[in-house]
Amino acid sequence: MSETKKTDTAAKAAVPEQASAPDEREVLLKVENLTKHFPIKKGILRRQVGAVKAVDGIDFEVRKGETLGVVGESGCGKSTMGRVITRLQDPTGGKISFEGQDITRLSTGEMRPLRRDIQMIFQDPYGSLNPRHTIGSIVSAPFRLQGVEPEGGVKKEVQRLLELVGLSPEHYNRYPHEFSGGQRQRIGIARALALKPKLVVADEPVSALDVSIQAQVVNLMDDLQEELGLTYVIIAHDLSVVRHVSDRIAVMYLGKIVELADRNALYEAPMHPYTKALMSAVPVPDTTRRGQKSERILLRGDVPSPIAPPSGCRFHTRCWKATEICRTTEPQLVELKPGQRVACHHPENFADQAPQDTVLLSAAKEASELVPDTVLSGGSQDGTGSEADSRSEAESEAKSEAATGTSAEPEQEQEQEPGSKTEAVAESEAAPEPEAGSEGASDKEQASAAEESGSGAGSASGPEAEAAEPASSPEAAGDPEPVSGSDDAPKSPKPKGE
Amino acid sequence: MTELSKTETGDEATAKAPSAFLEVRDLKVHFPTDDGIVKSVDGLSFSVEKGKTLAIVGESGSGKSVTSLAVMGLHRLGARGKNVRMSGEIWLNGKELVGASPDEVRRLRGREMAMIFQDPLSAMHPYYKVGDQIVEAYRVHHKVSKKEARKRAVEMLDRVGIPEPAKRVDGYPHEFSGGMRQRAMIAMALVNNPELLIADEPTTALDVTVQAQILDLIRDLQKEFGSAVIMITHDLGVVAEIADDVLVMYGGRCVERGTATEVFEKPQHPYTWGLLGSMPRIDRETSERLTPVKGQPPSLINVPSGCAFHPRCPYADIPADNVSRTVRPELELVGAGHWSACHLSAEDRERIWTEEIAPKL
Amino acid sequence: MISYILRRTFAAVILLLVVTAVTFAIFFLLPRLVGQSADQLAQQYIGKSPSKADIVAVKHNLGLDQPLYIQYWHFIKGIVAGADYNLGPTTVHCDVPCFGYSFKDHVEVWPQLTSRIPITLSLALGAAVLWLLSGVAVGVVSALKPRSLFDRTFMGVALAGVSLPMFFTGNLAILLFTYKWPIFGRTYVPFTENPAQWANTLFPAWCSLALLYSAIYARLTRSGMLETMNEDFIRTARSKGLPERTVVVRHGLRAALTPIITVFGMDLGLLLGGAVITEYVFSLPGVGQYAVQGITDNDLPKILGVTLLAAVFVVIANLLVDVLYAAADPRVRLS
Amino acid sequence: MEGKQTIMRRSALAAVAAIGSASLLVAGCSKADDNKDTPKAAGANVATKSVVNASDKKGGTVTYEMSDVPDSFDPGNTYYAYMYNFSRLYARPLMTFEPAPGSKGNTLVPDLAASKGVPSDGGKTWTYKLRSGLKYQDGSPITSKDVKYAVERSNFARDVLSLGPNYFQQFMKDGDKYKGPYKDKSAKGLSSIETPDATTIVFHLNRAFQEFDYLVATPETAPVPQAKDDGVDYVKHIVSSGSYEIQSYQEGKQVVLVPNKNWDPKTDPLRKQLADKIVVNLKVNPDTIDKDLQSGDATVDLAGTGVQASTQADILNSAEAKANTDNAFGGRLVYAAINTKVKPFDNVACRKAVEYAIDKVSVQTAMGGPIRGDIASTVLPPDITGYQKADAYATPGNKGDVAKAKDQLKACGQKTINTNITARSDRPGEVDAATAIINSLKKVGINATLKQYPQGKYFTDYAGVPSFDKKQNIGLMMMQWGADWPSGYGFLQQILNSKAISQSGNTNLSQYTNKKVDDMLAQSIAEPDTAKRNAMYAQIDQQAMNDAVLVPLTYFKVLLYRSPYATNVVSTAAFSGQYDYLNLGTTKK
Repeated sequence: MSETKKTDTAAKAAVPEQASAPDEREVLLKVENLTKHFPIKKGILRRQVGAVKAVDGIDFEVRKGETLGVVGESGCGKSTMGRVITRLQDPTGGKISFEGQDITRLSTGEMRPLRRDIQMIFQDPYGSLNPRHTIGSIVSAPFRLQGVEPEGGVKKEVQRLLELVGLSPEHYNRYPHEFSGGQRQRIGIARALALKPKLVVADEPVSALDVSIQAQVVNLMDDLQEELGLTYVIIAHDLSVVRHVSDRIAVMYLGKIVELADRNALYEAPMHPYTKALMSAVPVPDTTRRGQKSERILLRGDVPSPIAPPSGCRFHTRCWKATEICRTTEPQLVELKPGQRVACHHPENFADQAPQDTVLLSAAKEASELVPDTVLSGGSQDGTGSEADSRSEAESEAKSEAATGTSAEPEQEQEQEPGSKTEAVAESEAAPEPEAGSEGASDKEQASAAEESGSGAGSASGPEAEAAEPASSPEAAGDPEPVSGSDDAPKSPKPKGE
Repeated sequence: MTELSKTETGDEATAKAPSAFLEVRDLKVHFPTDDGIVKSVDGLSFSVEKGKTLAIVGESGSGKSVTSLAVMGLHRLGARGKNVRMSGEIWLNGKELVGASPDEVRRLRGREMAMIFQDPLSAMHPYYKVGDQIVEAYRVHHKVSKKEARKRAVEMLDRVGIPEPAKRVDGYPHEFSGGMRQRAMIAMALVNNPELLIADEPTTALDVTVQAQILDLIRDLQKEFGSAVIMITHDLGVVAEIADDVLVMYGGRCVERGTATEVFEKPQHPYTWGLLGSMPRIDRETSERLTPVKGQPPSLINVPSGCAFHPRCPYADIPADNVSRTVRPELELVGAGHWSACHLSAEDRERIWTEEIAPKL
Repeated sequence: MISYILRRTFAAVILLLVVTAVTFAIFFLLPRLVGQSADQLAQQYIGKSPSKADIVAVKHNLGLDQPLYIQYWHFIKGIVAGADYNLGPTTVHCDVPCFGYSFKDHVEVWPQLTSRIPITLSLALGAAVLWLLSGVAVGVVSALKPRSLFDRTFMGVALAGVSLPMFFTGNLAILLFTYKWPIFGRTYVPFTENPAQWANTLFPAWCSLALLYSAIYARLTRSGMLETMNEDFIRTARSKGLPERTVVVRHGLRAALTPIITVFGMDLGLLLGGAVITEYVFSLPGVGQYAVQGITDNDLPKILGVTLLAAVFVVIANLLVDVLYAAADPRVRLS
Repeated sequence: MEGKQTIMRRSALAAVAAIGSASLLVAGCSKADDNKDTPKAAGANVATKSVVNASDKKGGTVTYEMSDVPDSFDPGNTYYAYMYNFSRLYARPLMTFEPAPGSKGNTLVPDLAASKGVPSDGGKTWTYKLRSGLKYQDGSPITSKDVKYAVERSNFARDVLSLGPNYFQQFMKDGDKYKGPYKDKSAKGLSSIETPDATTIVFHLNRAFQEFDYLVATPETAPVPQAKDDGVDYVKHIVSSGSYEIQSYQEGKQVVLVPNKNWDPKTDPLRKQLADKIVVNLKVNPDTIDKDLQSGDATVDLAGTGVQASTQADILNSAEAKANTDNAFGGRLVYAAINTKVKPFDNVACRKAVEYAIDKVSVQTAMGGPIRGDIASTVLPPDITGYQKADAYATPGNKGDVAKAKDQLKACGQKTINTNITARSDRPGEVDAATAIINSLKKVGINATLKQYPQGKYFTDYAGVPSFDKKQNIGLMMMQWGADWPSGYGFLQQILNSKAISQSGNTNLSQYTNKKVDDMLAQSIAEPDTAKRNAMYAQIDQQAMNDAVLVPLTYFKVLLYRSPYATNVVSTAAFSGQYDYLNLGTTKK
């Protein structure tokens, strides 16, 4: 098993790696403004009518020897990101640098030498191994493909690798079906490690495994990192696992990184409301915490479709803190604290980035119903008048879920938009107060307008709810563009920042 | 079937007329195969009261799903059905189900006991509208018109929080999101107001945020209808969140059973320790390594002799005379309503838990 | 949906063009590759000892003296616009769709095809109904009781059915049921003339053909049913307390049959292009027989006609299958 | 297009078992297949010697069946003996053959003509007088112009009606200049055929041709009214001059004939018009045809090529069934042509080595035994006029003579010869025969390799292309030959005449060039005396055998099943041993 001879080697390798502060380490992989869109084609001529924006402009870097965890709900683009940075899929835009070399547009042939350095481990330990090949041939495949002859011969090296991942070298001639799920995942790891890669991207490496086995594999990956000085990008939906294995963590939402921070900073003081909600939703195996359910933030519905993501901050449709600026202006991923980058106008545990914008969006007010008071009071804003009863709250939650459910239809994602939009438009007309904000000019107008609307928010909630209703029906929303009706168009303060 | 001797005496009485709403006594479910007999469930007893939630915890292959199917009488149906050997007693609301005719059990199914499954997408028929599937479930047990049944379906969809239920009732499962589908599934299960709800990993396939919603919903509905719930899961976090009682299964048998508080605060079985140690926890800073259970789950055909957990148990050698390998431990009362099947002495368990296990969690 | 069908139709037309072009190429280019001249080609369509002038005349008449692309163009033009032929004292007009005249016997191809389609259609449809019913029935029962005596017996019979050549089963059926016990007739009678007689004479052919296919369908249905009956939604249906019969028919069979639609459509489409052996054994003057005739005579217009017809049937069957599939499975969208 | 090949070991076993049991069933059935009402069999081979069931009884339906389709029912567009035979029911040629058994059937009798042709100008001009009172099915009179037109359309418009022979084109004066009636619309037509009056027709030939009566016995002289002719479509509405007219014509499927009411028996001493109806079913499964013949559902197999091999075995095993068979000569010779233009077979000694080497019994066996042909030793088969028994290369028991062959080989200066032998791949009997020859030749040191080519292109692309033969070193070619008319000239001129060698579609496969033979052929056809002519044919035969240009293998025979219901059954040499179709009747109700 993996634990056998771990301690001595770990001691050697781990000390210098762990000692140096993460920031000073050399950057191994750098990703800038990476996008990956999958076109949607329709009609006789198969014209492109839209795109699934799986990854939509993300920046991060991975430093040598660290583990970057990537978390997010299904459909947030984390797996796509993994396949793009390993160049298993071609990016639509942006730049990927590996050890300073731009690998964004390298051809398959040009990538080949780099394949030695970048390896991937997949989720499904059943599907990723060819059932007709022996373990020996599976694990030695990278040697053959790269034309590498390891010292002492391929077989010896493969057996060493099998031993390394806690399998017996005698397993060399067996077939995948003779192994259990955990063992197969070990085989997958052995294969990934064959060529001593510098970077290993693991996509949900343990989510298909039983709890006890999951721990074995997590430990194995830990050990191997220490032993071989590996750098990991671990993609997972299980926040507990990610917390356990990662040095830094990126939280993704709808193709964007909303927060990127050191592990401890992130888990102790998450800044992005989404991060906070995500973490609060994880059930904890501790009955003593029962009854403290008040800490839990329930998010409304599912992640909107990545075909037509919401404008501005993509989380604003589900966020209890969302204000007008969130709807119009996309927050940038900014390093607010050392080692903690957040894309939020109203971060938790930190100074508000748009303090002048205090009026909650209607959706936010509904959302805040599901957020415990402790959380709300801890934030920089307090939820204004939540007069809606719990019944309507459940209803609205469900509505947004319904709209997002049918991901095949891009039109439906905007259901909350027209309602809140008209409100904003109306207000901006009424109050042309040129109060300067911290953001750009276009935001200023929006922000002030929204702020002004705050006073009327309570009374506006009635018509607003009505307006939301027709829009949420599938037939009504034919236009994927989140603009209001044409009669409002001349006066509409269309956000330019998008 | 009858040659299987009674090995478990954990429960107070084996006489008829059970006091609990659902009572399972010495349940054995064996599947003869070409390779040998798969003893999926091998002598299991438990009971659930109305309004209470029992969580059955275990890894894949521990027999937890088979238990639930046995209660529902489902594994007796279909191609595999005729090969099942089943013994023991299942008392639901005063009726014994193991000996009942398939049709009797069928009539109870869906009406008095209902089930929701792990993957709502595959668990709903892809070709039929969600509403029709609910209507079908309602009309099997109620002689009502289609129109009435449909009204009921809309009502149920509304109750589980599906927006515009009158519209969504005509949607197909694939048009629903994962969370919505599970809601619809719950609506379908609850359409006949069953008194027992079995939820088999109801949130495993869902994202955490949606999982929280669904758990909330189940909790609320239970409160409203006062039904008994059996929650089958491998996620101890879910268990801690929702269960009143916990039953830990390993190799087709119960290794530990008790109230949730007891089991989480003073777990008595090394396997339970292993499970707790294997789980990375979000609520605590642990830079230490996880402490996994070594080895692989046992084969249900050749269940290890003695304590089935002994090949993986780090403490198997502590009890004298090699009993771990030779004698199968019975459930013993180890605390208030807390049972455990382990050869370790109470002192050893206490010592190991407080000194070795608890600090690492 | 409309756009989908339009697009598919467009693709089908392209496909048909390719099919005809390939047939043309095989017919003309392959002989040329082994050094055959146009004269030699033409000579196949004249009787013994032709004079040079005869060959030239025939070559000209069949258009073989023209470049290949011109011939192809004429063929395509004939189909969409009709053509004129100089085959005797007067010029004859060949109506749309004109598949030309046979090189060998100079008979117009299209009326020949149309007169044969009803026969092939009768054969194929009748057999299809039989094999679908029997195959699915056997498959379902086998799947519900896997490894039972019924299952083993019928799967054995099915295997035998698929293994036995039509020459054998067909001839046996003829011998037993039209000579030994003359229950069935031997000469094809059009449906329009006498439906009872039509069914009566076709029945042995249907059965023989169905035996061949029902074996495959029984196996398909069986494996499909075995698979679906293990699906989660079947478990759900049972957990609702539905009677087993409803579970099997409404939930199991419905899902298991949908993939069979695809296979069925393809098989039927292919069969409509000519059930060569069956038509031969049962002496049915259908499309398949015509195809064989065309091939033995090396008669391009016949070959092209049958090829095109078969391709059209397959394409239509495919399209129908896709539309049907979308209707049956709401998850599939046609766009 | 059907019959998926799913190969499974278990299924194969099951299939074998099923086939086994089913064949038992079949065997049992065929034995039990005795019908009480079946008329008594006349005895084996009786129809080759006499008329079986001679009868004038009218009524009934005569059913013809055929596994293929004829080239055409148009009398001016067909080249098959069975269509020559059958078309006479609705198209009367000037002359025809007497419905008589065996070689007696080779006798020419006037049909449309009142008497045999009258030659003049040393056999270069032939005059025929038509019978009087001849009418088409529509009642309109038949004139000599119609006969002339029929010849013109069938021989001179080969771009349209290309399937028939073109002897008239070859033999008529200025035949190469006339463009045919479809292109040359002048009223005069072919100038070398004159129709001085409505009942007289005069043919002017470009050479003396004493067997012209044979030529006008083809259906190409059957009258066609010009007004009704529309080229290829004429076949759909043929205007009958015979005893039957076509009631319905379904291309490739079925043709139905009914008595022609305007046919006058007084104008026709040959035809009887017995059946009420004649049905021709085409594309019938050959096994079905055999079964139908035995059950009485079919009267005769139109193609007349004999029963299937499987049926043959059954029939010959049953004395009862055998009594309903006729094993007749088919007017054809099965032989192996030796290419005289490829080394070393340009040396006659080498060719003789082949003649001696071949074990003809093994070849006969390979072809299907004595039922399928007698061992041959001459070019002309016995049922062709001019045949004279001879055997230039007699070997003990016809089994070949290795010693003599080796002597010849030595004389040729060869020890071993490597060569190729061609056969038609889709004729299994021919392939087997070629294999038998290869085995015989191996014994004397001639190594031949079998080359198979498809029947449809055998002459146009392969064996019939001299340049191809030379390039591929083809020394031997399997061949079957039947005459267009049953005389020595009709048989020999296409296969021995050096003028018949063509660059493609060649039938003189040996590429035999012997001026003496060429001259004799020319002389013979100009020879008015029949006896002398026949003697010359024998001489040519002998010469060809001396030059060893081909190895006669067997005189082809067919095994016909004679329906016991059929009346006036006679197997005639004139139509390759087929039954004469002119007066077939039936006793079946």
